[in-house]
Formats: sequence, structure tokens, C-alpha cells
Amino acid sequence: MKQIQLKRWLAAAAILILLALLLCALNRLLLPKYRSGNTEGRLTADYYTDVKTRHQVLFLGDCEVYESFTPPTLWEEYGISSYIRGNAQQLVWQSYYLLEDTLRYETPEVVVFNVYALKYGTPQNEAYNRMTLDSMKFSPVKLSAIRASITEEESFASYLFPLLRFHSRWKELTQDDFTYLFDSSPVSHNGYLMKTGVEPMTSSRAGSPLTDYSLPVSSMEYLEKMRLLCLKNGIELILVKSPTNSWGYWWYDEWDAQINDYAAKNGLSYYNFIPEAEKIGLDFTTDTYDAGVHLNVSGAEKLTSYFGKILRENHGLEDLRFDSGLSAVWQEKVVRYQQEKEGLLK
Amino acid sequence: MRFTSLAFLAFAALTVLLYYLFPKAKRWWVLLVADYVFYFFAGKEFLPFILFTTLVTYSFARWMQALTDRESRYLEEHRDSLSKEERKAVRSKYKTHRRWVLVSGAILGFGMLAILKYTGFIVSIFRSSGIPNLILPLGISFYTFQSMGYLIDVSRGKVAAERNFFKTALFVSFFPQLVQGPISRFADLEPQLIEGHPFDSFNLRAGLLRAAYGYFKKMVVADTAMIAVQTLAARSDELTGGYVVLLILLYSVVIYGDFTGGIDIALGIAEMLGIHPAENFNRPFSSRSVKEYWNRWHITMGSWFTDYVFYPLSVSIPMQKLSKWSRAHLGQALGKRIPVYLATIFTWFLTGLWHGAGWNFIVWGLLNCLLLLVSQELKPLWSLWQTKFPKLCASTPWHLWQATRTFLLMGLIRSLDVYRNVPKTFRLWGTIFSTFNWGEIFSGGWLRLGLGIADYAVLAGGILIIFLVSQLGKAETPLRERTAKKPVLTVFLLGAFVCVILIFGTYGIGYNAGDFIYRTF
Amino acid sequence: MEQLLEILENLHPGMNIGENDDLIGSGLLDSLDIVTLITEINSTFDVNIPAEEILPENFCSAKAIYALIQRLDEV
Amino acid sequence: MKRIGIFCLILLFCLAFSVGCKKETTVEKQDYFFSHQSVRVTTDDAAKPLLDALGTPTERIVRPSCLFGNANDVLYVYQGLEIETYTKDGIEYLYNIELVDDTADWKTPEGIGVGDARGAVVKAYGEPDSVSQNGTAVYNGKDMTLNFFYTGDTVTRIAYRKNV
Repeated sequence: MKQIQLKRWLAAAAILILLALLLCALNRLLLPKYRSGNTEGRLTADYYTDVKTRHQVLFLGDCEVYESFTPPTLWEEYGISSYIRGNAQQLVWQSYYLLEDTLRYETPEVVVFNVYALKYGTPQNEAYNRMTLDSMKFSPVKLSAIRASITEEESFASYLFPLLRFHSRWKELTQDDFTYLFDSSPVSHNGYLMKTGVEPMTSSRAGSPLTDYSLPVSSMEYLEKMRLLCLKNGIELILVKSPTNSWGYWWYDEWDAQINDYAAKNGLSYYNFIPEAEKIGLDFTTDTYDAGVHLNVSGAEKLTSYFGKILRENHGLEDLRFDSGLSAVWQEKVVRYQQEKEGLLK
Repeated sequence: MRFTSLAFLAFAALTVLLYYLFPKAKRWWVLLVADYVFYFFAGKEFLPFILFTTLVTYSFARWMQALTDRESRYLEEHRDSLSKEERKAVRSKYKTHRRWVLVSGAILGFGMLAILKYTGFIVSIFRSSGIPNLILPLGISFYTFQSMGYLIDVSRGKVAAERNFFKTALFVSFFPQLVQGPISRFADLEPQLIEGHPFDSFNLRAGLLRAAYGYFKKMVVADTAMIAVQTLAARSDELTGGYVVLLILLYSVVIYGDFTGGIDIALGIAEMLGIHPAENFNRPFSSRSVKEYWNRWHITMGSWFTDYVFYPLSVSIPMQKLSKWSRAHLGQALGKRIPVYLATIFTWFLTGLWHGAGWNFIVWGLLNCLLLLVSQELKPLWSLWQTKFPKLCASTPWHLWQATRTFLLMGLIRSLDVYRNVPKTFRLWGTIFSTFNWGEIFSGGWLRLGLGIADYAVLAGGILIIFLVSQLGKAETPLRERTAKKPVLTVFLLGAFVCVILIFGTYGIGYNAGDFIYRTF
Repeated sequence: MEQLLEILENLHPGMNIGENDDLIGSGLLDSLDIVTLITEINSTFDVNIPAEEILPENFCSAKAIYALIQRLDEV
Repeated sequence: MKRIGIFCLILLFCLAFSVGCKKETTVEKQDYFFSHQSVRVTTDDAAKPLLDALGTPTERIVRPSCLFGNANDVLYVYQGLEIETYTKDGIEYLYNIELVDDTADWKTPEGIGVGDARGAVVKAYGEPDSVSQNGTAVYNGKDMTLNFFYTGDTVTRIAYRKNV
């Protein structure tokens, strides 16, 4: 009797293991790959492919960051190694937790945070949450990031087992889902998503007046948490506002005043690039791909070389091109960057 | 805490675990605590109502039991000194006294249900504005009927009242049955709840299989079809004619998957605890007449209304007087029908009303009653037809035709549930014959209801599986028990169910069909 | 017993109900007849058949019905 | 015995009464509407009728959503009036309706336009539900607000805005 009992338990255990494996495989298969169309969904995942390289500068923020700075240019012109951990509509607490996540691997010397996202005080949109959080490596940091970002309709469990959210994708599986099943090659250039289109900015209309200009308390709290975290790890926090200022995404002067006060009170440098557009050499008829909302690659390169000088002179970031190991790594990235640029511009 | 939520799965698993960890004598305590934890999460503002019903049930049952004890003690002492007449007088005195206690208890029990459920409806008849919508505690229709049935059993002396308040509370609020029944009888359920069951892996496997099958029917079949039903209902003004037939078919699938699925989940969990409440379904769509359908669909509700409303009413004193009068004046044939038909109509009026506070539910009940009475009247015609064509009537195609006819008829009336507006529903039934848009439907209309071809394929697969299981289930011992004997096969089936539900189930963001239709009762 | 047979007789004349002991199964006695039967029995035998006694085993044959009447009568 | 029945009835009614009065119906907030020619709309209504009634705008700006190309917000600029819409499942809905200056003499159905005095607003709409940090009077609708911007005591802008 014992023998049959044992055989039964083994068979049952084998089935359960098989079931677990099948579910993991389905989980990976059904998770969106973000390879064509919205490649922004891969930005968080890209970082883990470059985690071994030393990054002096970590950029954090939403599309105003990952469309405004080009790390390869920063390396070519100034030998400064950087990475952009940005996502579509990345909220301030998500930036904070991505910083905590990065600190599990390395400690950058400088963190640059784009302040536009401070206007959102509450969780906004399920799709953006998923794209930002799903590909974060599993850790307590990820759990707190989920808890802080989850909207009303979302369930926490569907972040732990994404299959619960994307199960109905079995109907929309495409070739991409299979070819990129195990492919984790990066989509971006150290977090920068290249956009070469040109759509001139025609209207200089300002944003409509608001009834209340105070930045949400919850976002300022997370900015403060970010500042303290940088302080604790000996990182210099720099606040920036990208030069783009269109009616749809208007940066109100009252907000700018609050950021200036905050920076002055805590001894942080804050660079608002909007008034310095001419000095940077930006021309919003050629340097933007969506009528002034985001910079295209030529605009981003101009801004990066301008900001590189500030980083070198005001923040003493040394030139690491002497380090042969790092140079080799970066050389490869620069080549890939140039190739993609030529390919797209052809 | 809906059945289809992960929280409920964890809660149920924990309850089963704790149940078998506790010493046998104390196991029913685990159930009681689990009931009230479940009820707390389902809606803490409902707690006072279920406590009220439990208190009424307990106290009035004990009161009636005291009367019965006193009666039997008195008769015992005066066994020889009383003549038959005197004994009968004593018995009827106590009987009327018990009757009054029962009536008071029923007023409180049913009264609370009526106030919460029907005030809004009654007020809406008189004025159209300022209609109070009172909160309807979860499962109030079910636990009220279950406890009032118990009270009636005690007053009839069929059952001895439970002395322990907490055991009565357990009977009233057994959590798997709270949401949508089945409505159990005290005599069947109470002993099983109280006595601690030994752990038996067979029970666990059979229960798991049943619950998994329930989740499959609910989340893969019912909730998928529900998407199309919701579109059809929302745009019912433009989607007429053939779409109404589509709705009838789809809604029959939805209600079957949703209701029998929910019951399977409830009974599956109960079975894991070694408890076997009454069955609520017996392959309902294979019934070949409306009468047979109501012996196979929602059995516990049907038997509740028969035992506690129809029979007492039809043999009540006024009804007997009416029967005598009608038979005397209107002749034997008509005379014997009047009392029974009146009792039937009233019973079905109550059944309809019980389903919901709205004219559509009442009309639904009365239509069912009409069908039953018509088929009762046509019985001689049918028997004539059968004697003429015995071969035909025994053939399967004929049985198939009868089953389809019953299925369509019940589906037709059930669409009142979806449209919820009686005149509109009748108009839409009319359009089935007046508007002929089958061409439009089959050339793409059916794909614009929120379901793609892939979803319809899943639906078809699900319905096929349900059909196969019900065919295999015809044998004596239910299919589930035969499978549960083989542990490896059970684990494999459970794994398969989990996969199928996770992948093909309709749940999560965008699908809010997770609520059981009967949950709102 | 004769009175009972008489009542059964005029319910369904000429169906020799007395001997048949599967009245319910054979469909001879349906719910219509049972209610009429109970009304007649209650008046002629001065008993009161309660609703919970309406069970197949009590009404399957004339003998069973008579046993029910006696049971209710001298209890 | 009758006493018990009556006692229970009384108990039941006082219970019902307690259940009933617990449910005081909160006053239902009403939305504020804007009307032009025969069109009477508020936020979240379909935008097409109003846009057709207003004719071609002097300026049309798109706010591309950060990512999803088709779910853009659009601003239509008219003389003294700005209409902002959002798109959902391919249909445009009203997001904001704003009276920006007195050049075209736009009025709310209650007869208030840019340039009127604070008193006139209070007379037409009553006291505002709240006053924001920069002095804007806010009247709450079901899922929207009607906002009056002031410089001193004269209205400089009237905005029907969807709650975000």
C-alpha cells in the first residue's frame, strides 16, 4: 500500500510542478513585450541590461526626461556616464522608488529629477502604471511602488501575477510575443527613446488659468523623501525643467516659484531651461516632433551638450574616457546610437 | 467579498484548514466565526439585520418548543383521566397558541425582509420622486426563508428547537449558502453543521473539483456571455428582432453558468468540510415540460414554496370552505380546480416577488404559473395525442423537441429579468416575429456585441464541456465522486481547471461581471 | 373504509381506485385531486390533515390514506 | 395570545422607522449647463453638437497624450470662448467650456458674463461652495465645477470644468 501511496504523491507533485511551470511560461508569454508601437513599456526593463556599468548621473522623470537628454552625447562630449530611468507619465513616487531600486545596484554621484511630474498628486492611469512598474525586478521596493501608484480599479494581486491582468491577451498574441519571449535586448539608448520626426510648434498659447496653483502636498512629500535619500547616500540632487512649454503641458510660473523656493531652502540647484531655449540653440520649428510638447533627437542633443557643460563646471563630474573598460562599453553604445540615428533619418 | 475574489479563495482555504485543525467538538465554532468574518467583509452595515433575524428565529423557536413540551407533559400527566375529546381540545388550544407565536415570529422575520426589499418598490407605485432605496443586506432573501422555514417546522412539531443560540446562528448564517442559497431545511443541515466531521481526503478532492467546476462555469462561460448580454440589454431599443432571440439564448447560458456555478462553489466548499446541503439543480435544461423544469431548477426554493406556502394554503380552512362551495355551485370539474389554481397563482406571485422588487419579477412569476396551469389543462389533450402516436412520443427527436420548447419558453420569460420593464419586454418579444434581421446579425452583427470570434469560441467550448459533464453525470454516482476516487486524475483536472479559468476567464479590469446575479437578492 | 372508497369513487368514477396502490405514480391522483380529497376527508371524518402530511407515501393507495386518517384520529 | 402578535407589529414598525429615517436622502447636486443657440450642454456631454453650433474655430491646438496617439485632448478657440475636449472610444466629449473675455459678449444661461460684478454672480448662483486660494469662486456640480475668476470684484473668466 505504501508503494502506491508514494507513487501517487510523486505523480501529484509532478503535475503541480508542471502546472507552476506552465503558468510561469504563460505569464511571460502573455505579458506585453512593447517591442513595436509603444516601446516606452520597455524603459524600466532596459536598465537591468546595463546595470553593471558605472553611471555617474541618473536622470529621473517622465517623457520630458527620456525625450530631452541623450546619454551617448553626454559621454561623447564630456565623458560623463549616465542613465535615464524615465517612463511615460512617471509619477514622482515612481521616480522615488526607481531611485531606491537603482541604489540596490549602484550609487550614482548625481541624480537629475525633472519637476514637471510634481503636478500629479494622485494615481492617474492604469496603463501608465503597468508600463512603469511591471518590468521592475521583484523586491520590497517594487511592492511599495505598486502600493503608492495603484488606482481604484486595479488589484494588487494583478501586479504580483501579471497573468491576472493580461490573461485576455491570448486573443491578441502577435509574432513579437514569440520572437522577443526571451529577448531582453534594450530598446532605448541608456533610457533615451530616439524620435527623429519634425513637427513645428505653431501656437505660443499659454495654459488656461487654474483655480489652485499649489503643487499637491503628496508630490512635495515624495520630493522631500527623494532629497533625504540622496543626502543619505551622498548623492547630489539637481532639479530641472525641460525647455518644452506647450499649451497642453504648460509649466505655470506659480509652480516654478514654489520649486525655486524649495531648491533655495534646501540648497539644491534648479535649472529651468524654458527661458534658456535660445542660449541652448533650440529652434522649436525643427527641434520638436509634436509641435513643442517633446524635443526630437536634434533638440535633445543640443540640450544635452548644454547641460553637460553645467554638470562638468558646476557639479565637478570628471571625464571618465580615460577608463578603458568603461570607454569600450560606451563606444559600443555610441555606435548603436549613431546607426539608429542614421537609419531613422534616411 | 465576492466568490470570485482572491480574498474569498484565501478565506475559504483558511476556514477549511482551521476546521480540521480544531478538536472535533469545537469545529462548528470555526464555522460560526467564519460565517461572521465573511459577513463582516461582505458588508459590516448588514450585521444588525442578520443578528436580528437570528435572535427572532432563536427566541420564537424556543418559545414554541416550550409550549410543545408543556403540552406533551400535561397530556402525559393526565393520560388516563382525559377523554379523547378533552385531549383533542387541549391539543388544539396549544396548537393555536403555537400558531400565534409562529405568526408573530413570521411578522418580524418576513416583515424585515419586506421592509428592506419592497418599501422602495411600493413607494414607487404611488409617487415617482423621493423613493428611498434602502440597503439590502447580503443574502437576506435566502437566510430569512431558511430561518422562517425552521420556525414553521418547529411549530408543526416536525423538528425540536435548537437550545443553543450560537448553533441557531450557525444554521442561519452558514457562509457558503449566504450569497445565493441553497435554502436548506433545519433537519437536513443542522446535524451536519454541529457534528465535527473527520478529515477525509476524498471529501476534500470532491469538494475542490466541484468548486473548480463552479468557478469554470461562472468565470469562463457565464461572465463571457454576460458581456454580450449587457450590450444587448443596454442597446435594447435598437437591437430588436433576432437580437432578442440572441439575448434569450445567451442569457440562459449566463444564468445557468452563474447560478449553478455559484451553487457548485458553495456546495464544493461545504463538501470540503464534510457537509452536504441539499442539491439545487438536476440537469435543468434536459426537462421536457415546465413542471419538470421546476423540479430540476432551484429545487430548494421550489420545494420551500410548495411545503410552506402552496400546501398549507390549499388545505387551509378558508380554502376548504371555498372548495366545498365551488364544487357545490360550479360543478365537480371546475369546482375542484378553483382552490388549487388560486393557491398556485398566489404561490407563484410570491415566488416572483421574492426574486425582486419589480413588476418584471411579478409578471415573470405569473407567466410561469400560467404555463403550468395551461399545461395542466392540456393534459387530456396530450394523453390523447400520446395514445394516437405512441411510437412518435417515445422517440428521442420528440423528447428533443419538448426539451427545446421548454428551454426556449423559460428563456423567453427569463428575459424579463434583463429588460426589467414589462411593456418594453412584451414589445421586444413582438419584434422577434415582426423584425427580420437575421441577415444583419449573421453578417457581422453578432460580432459587435463586445465579443470577438475568439470569445465565442471559448463560449462554445465551455458550453460543450458543460454538456459533456452533464451527460456523463447521468450515471448513479455523480461524475465528481467517481473522479475524486482517483487522486492523480483529480489533481490533473484541478490543474487544468486553474489554467483554463486563469487564461480564458472573464475577470479583472474592464470586466465587472464578477458579481453573481442572485447576489443582489 | 367504505366512506373513503365512496369519496375516491366519485372523484374518478369507474376507475376502481380502491385496489390500485400506486395512485400518485400512475397519475390518477394529481395535486388537484389530493386537495379535493383532503377537503372531503376532513369534513366526513372530522380530522384535519395538516400540510406536512401531504406526502406520496400517505396517498399512494386507499389503505395508506385510511391508515393516515386513523393515525390522525386517535392520536 | 393576540397581545404577542400586536406587540410584534409595533416592534416591527419602530424598527422600520429607524431603518427608514437613517436613510436621509442627501440633496442631489445639479450640474451647471452652458447653452448656445439650441444646444444645452455641460462637461462630459458629447462635444459635436456644440462644436457644430459654434462653427469653425479661429485656432485648434492638440495636446497629444503622453503616449496613446488617438486619445488626444483638443482645444478649440473662438472669439471670447474656448472649448476643450477629450476623446474616448473615438468619440469627443466636453472637458472644459471657458468664457475668456467680453469681446463676444458670451453669457451663461443664468445671464452672467465676463466683466460682471461679484454681486451679480452671487445673486444668480448664490454663495460659492468654496473659494480657492487665488480667490476663484467655485460652484460644485455632480462631476464638474463652475469657476468664476476675479480680478478685484469683476469676473475675468468663467470656466465649466470636469473634475479630474
